[in-house]
Amino acid sequence: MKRDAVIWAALTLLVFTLPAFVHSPYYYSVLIIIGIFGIVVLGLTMLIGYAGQISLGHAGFFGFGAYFSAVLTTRFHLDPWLAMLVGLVATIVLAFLLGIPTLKLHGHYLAMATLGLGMVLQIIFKEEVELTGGPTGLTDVPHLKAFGMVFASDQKFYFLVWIFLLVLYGLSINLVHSRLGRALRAISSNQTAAGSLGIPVNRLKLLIFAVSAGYASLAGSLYAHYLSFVNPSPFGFLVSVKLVAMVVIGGSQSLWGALLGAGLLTALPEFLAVLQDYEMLVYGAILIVMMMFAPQGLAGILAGLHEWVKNRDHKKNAQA
Amino acid sequence: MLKLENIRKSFGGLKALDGVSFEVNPGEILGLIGPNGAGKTTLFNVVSGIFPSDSGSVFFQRKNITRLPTHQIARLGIFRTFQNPSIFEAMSVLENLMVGNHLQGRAGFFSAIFKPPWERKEEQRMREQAQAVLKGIGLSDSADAAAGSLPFGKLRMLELGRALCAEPHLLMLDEPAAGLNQRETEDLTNFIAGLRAKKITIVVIEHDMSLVMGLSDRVAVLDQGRKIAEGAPQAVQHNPAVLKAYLGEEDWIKSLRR
Amino acid sequence: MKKLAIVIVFAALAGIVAFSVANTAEKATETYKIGAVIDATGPQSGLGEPEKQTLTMLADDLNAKGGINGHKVELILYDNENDATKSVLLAKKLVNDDKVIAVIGTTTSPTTMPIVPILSEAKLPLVSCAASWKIVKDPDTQQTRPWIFKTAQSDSLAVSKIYEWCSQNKISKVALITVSNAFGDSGLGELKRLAAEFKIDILDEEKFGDQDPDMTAQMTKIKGTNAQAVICWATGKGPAIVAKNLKDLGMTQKLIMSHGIANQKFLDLAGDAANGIILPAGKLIVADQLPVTDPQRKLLIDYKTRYEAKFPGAKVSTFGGHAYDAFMILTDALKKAGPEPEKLRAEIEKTKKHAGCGGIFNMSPTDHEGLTKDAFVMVQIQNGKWELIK
Amino acid sequence: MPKPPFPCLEAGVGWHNQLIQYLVTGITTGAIYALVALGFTIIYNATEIINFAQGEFVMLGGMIAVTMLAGLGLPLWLAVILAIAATMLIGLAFERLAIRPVRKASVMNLIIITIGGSILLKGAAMLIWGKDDHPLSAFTPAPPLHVFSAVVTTQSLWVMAGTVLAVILLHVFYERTITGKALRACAFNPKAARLCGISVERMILFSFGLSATLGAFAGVLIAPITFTSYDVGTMLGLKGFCAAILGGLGSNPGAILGGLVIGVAESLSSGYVSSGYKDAVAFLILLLMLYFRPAGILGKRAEKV
Repeated sequence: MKRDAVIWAALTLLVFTLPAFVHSPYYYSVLIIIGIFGIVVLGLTMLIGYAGQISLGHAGFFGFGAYFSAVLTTRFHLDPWLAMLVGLVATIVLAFLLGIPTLKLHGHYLAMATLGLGMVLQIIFKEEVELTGGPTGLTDVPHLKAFGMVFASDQKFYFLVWIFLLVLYGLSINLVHSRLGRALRAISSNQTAAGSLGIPVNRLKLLIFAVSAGYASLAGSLYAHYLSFVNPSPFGFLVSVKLVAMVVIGGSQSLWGALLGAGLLTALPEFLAVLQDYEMLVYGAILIVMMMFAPQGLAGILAGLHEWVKNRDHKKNAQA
Repeated sequence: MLKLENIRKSFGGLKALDGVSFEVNPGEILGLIGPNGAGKTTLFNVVSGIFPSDSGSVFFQRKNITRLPTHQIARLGIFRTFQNPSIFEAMSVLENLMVGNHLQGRAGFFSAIFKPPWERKEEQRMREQAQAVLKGIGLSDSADAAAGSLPFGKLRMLELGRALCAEPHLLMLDEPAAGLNQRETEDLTNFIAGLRAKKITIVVIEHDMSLVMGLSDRVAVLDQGRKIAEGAPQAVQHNPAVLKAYLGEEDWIKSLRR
Repeated sequence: MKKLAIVIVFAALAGIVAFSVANTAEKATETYKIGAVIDATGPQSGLGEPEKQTLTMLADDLNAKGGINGHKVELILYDNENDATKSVLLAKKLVNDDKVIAVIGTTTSPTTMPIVPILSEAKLPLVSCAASWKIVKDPDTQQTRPWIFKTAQSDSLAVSKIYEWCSQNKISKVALITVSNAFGDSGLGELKRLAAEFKIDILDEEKFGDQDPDMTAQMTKIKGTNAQAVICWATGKGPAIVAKNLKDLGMTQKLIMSHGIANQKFLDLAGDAANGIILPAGKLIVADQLPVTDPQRKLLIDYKTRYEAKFPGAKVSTFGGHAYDAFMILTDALKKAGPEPEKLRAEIEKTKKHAGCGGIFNMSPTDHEGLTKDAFVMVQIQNGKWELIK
Repeated sequence: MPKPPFPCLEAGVGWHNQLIQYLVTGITTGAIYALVALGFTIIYNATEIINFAQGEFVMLGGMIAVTMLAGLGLPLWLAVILAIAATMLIGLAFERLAIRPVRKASVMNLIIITIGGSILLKGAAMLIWGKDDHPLSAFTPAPPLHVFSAVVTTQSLWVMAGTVLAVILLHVFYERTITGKALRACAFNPKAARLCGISVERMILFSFGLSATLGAFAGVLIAPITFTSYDVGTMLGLKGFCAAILGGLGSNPGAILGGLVIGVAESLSSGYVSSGYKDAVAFLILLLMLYFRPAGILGKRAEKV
């Protein structure tokens, strides 16, 4: 709890001081995309890392939020914030209903079922042309407005996304350090034992599945308003995989590790762009190498370093 | 307190439980013994709702709990340990105990994320309670250690402590002394004996006869899914049916006679 | 702990008030920086790759000749991998970091659409190589977007050309099979929209995914209708599979395809099955069959020779042609008006009788596409060759 | 224009005339999915790993065959054998380099590793062969056959025959050879197998080789129908995974059946429902199966899933 609060505060400090050094909207947009994926990944980490349930379909929920915002604001001229809220509620309800049969499955079966759900959602985005604009997508999604301010510039949108992220991060920290958070980790470790201690295993799995879908939906809405455009391609299987990779590479056992993963996997391709055609090769290699040598992810590496430094200091002190 | 009526359970063609009935009285320690494969663990799994029986009923404090899901059975105050200690390895020792506390708290999703003052107080109370149990089982020194890093003997104690955190009315222990050395077994026996004072009803499956015979008020014997004897420890030891069940298992007969 | 956190937040908030806003001092440079965002890799690389090559070739050649009015041209070209999000990031990078004077791209409509507002807000010209009319006109208000132009012929022009040909050949009942991506979707929309105007009956609409292994099922269903012709709207390998399936099923209907197959790769893939296919195409692929009086002929042959000499083994494609047109229109305007954005924009809008690969461009304040259906000719594939239908 | 639910019925065309064609088409694609699914099953049985790179073996088989045939001008049979052998070596290398060092990793990490492997192989293929689709000529260029009212191309026959052959060979291998029996023993109980002196490591290596071989075989068979390119493996891999689960993960006959069911379901839904939704139909069937009979069509019911 203490460590997480410190990291939260440090991140907050970083978010609000960074603009002093960033002058290019391009860097803002990279930071915005990191923030948007970061929000999805926060929810997914609670599902994967804490409750131990895999999902290869979260891009579908991400898309669900994005499409709700885009469709309701462009076709029905709803207020963007209201559309975001409707999307959030709809996604949570959908995830809850789909989760009832899905979360009874384990391991590869759960992976396959969530993958299937994600695929079906993407096909719906593609095929319901009247509503979603089909593969071409929907354009001219309006900007978000609040307090007489329009979130049109990258700088303003950066603050919006990261304030969202900080709030959700704070709430997530609270959740994982609560009675429910412990229960989730117990479920991930041993469902039978957790159940025998009075933990309603299925209900909690559903809850966290729906919550993580809700995070994805909010991120999706922000995404739609930021690009002011949606089409089905960012909501497919490969993006679901990328989201899971962010969680696992960052370190699924901690929220901040997963945020690190979101940052790395979003920013990395920007740097890898110089590699051009080698990008895919390098990306694949990074995934394999990370999982082979650092299965606990970046967070694991950092924790190991911290431990090492502490031990070294200890030894030094002992010698002195 | 706990009453089983004609419980049957089979896996494929194998009859694990074939019409078992018995009763556990409030405050007593009941020893459950029998050769390997007699159906003892299956019986625990049926009572705790891990898998439901094919037929028959389980009553707890006169309430029919036969078809209740596991977590609701726990809610009534029935807790257990497992043959292989199933502690939550990635969590710290103290956190394991606080999961045992789960039913003592009531903070739900919204109070978890917004942390109102009462939730903080509740957390504090749960922590203190867990620390008290931690002291009781002698693991205070390793409160923040990862539970997975504990030696086997301490895992058994931790699992027992976790069940105690839940403030059980009925505690079911599945071979608590398996894998423990002489000294640890003695400590454990004393610890369980101490629970009697707390008015906790206990059912214990055990192969270590000295432990069972020393602790139990009564002993029930299962063989091939049937109850073949029940009664005071001394009487059961000399029951011909029991001797027959253990026939061929020389060590067992010796240990029974000891 | 929480209190400390709150204190830090407020300190930080105070910090923002103090931070300096980006400085935008711009240095006048000798070189003209032209940006490009191209779908050079990813699923649409068959379209994007020749565009990328064409642009680099044109920029090199232009600089070898001394540039524009003495200014060298610096082409800053990024690959968006056919990803809309990447497109946005790269467009912003071009506008804000590289400080280009105009942008060419992208290759496809889904990657162009999200950068349209970026260039509009930055008030810099964008010349897109993608087809959708929504790029240059707001679909709700039908207003022309002042800063946005495009060189690829709209699908409506290709569809009109096809339907015109159908009417001339007494074909009134057709079945459609389109790929489930933006290209197929846009074609499908136009095919349905313009059918009534040309008195065409659409008897069946089928779709396929761009990674589907086989379309026999869809073709079987079409076979069961009374359609006189099958119109297939797709790019990549799908149309080649459709052509083979049609032949294998022994179907006698005419197969009409979109301009999306007008490249050598299609002929390689489809082989014999391509024979007899009819399509509307830009004049590039049949340049040597054009009458000598055709104003585009010389330019097309010149582009083809230059391109195929510079990239041995590569065949010129109409998509590269879109990039060619975008580059030429933009640099022509630069030559006349200089790099000042508003002047440049106005100059592009004044483009008249500009012979390009895709047709004769005549832009105006309300027409930022500048082409008519005469940009297309009808072509039939015979023995692995494109034959102009006269 | 609103679409009638069954346009061909309304058009007065006998739906049953086309039914046979849909079935033939479905069985052809289904046979492809089945071969991919078999590859999943072989590895799963030996290791309990789902190899997300399975689709890339299919891609490699096709691409290498094209290179051998068109690039080096080798005869078809030699090109096919070399393509399969080369892919097998890649499969073996993948196991040794990426899977064996992390045998004890969690399901999640293994999923990421095999996905990483898939991306890596795809990236390498893109560098080597470029992004174009490549054609491969049909094994026996002959006009299609007419069976009842349906048309069957010779390459479809090759695919079906190849699948049957693969199934028979696999069966013989598992039932009649020592290695096959050892592999089954590993699948059944690795600990006991080890006690009997079977090298589980070698069997796992072997299973990757076998699986890659099958994948490459599928890749070569389908290349004349569907062409091949660096990215052809992803969708085939997913459909194959789908088929393996549908049939019952770990069951060879189940994998075949699962593949055929998905192939036929896609074909029929293209014909009678909507071709845009055909993939959704395939995944919906899978989801319903998982919800109501998670062990799959031929999976062991008692198996904990």
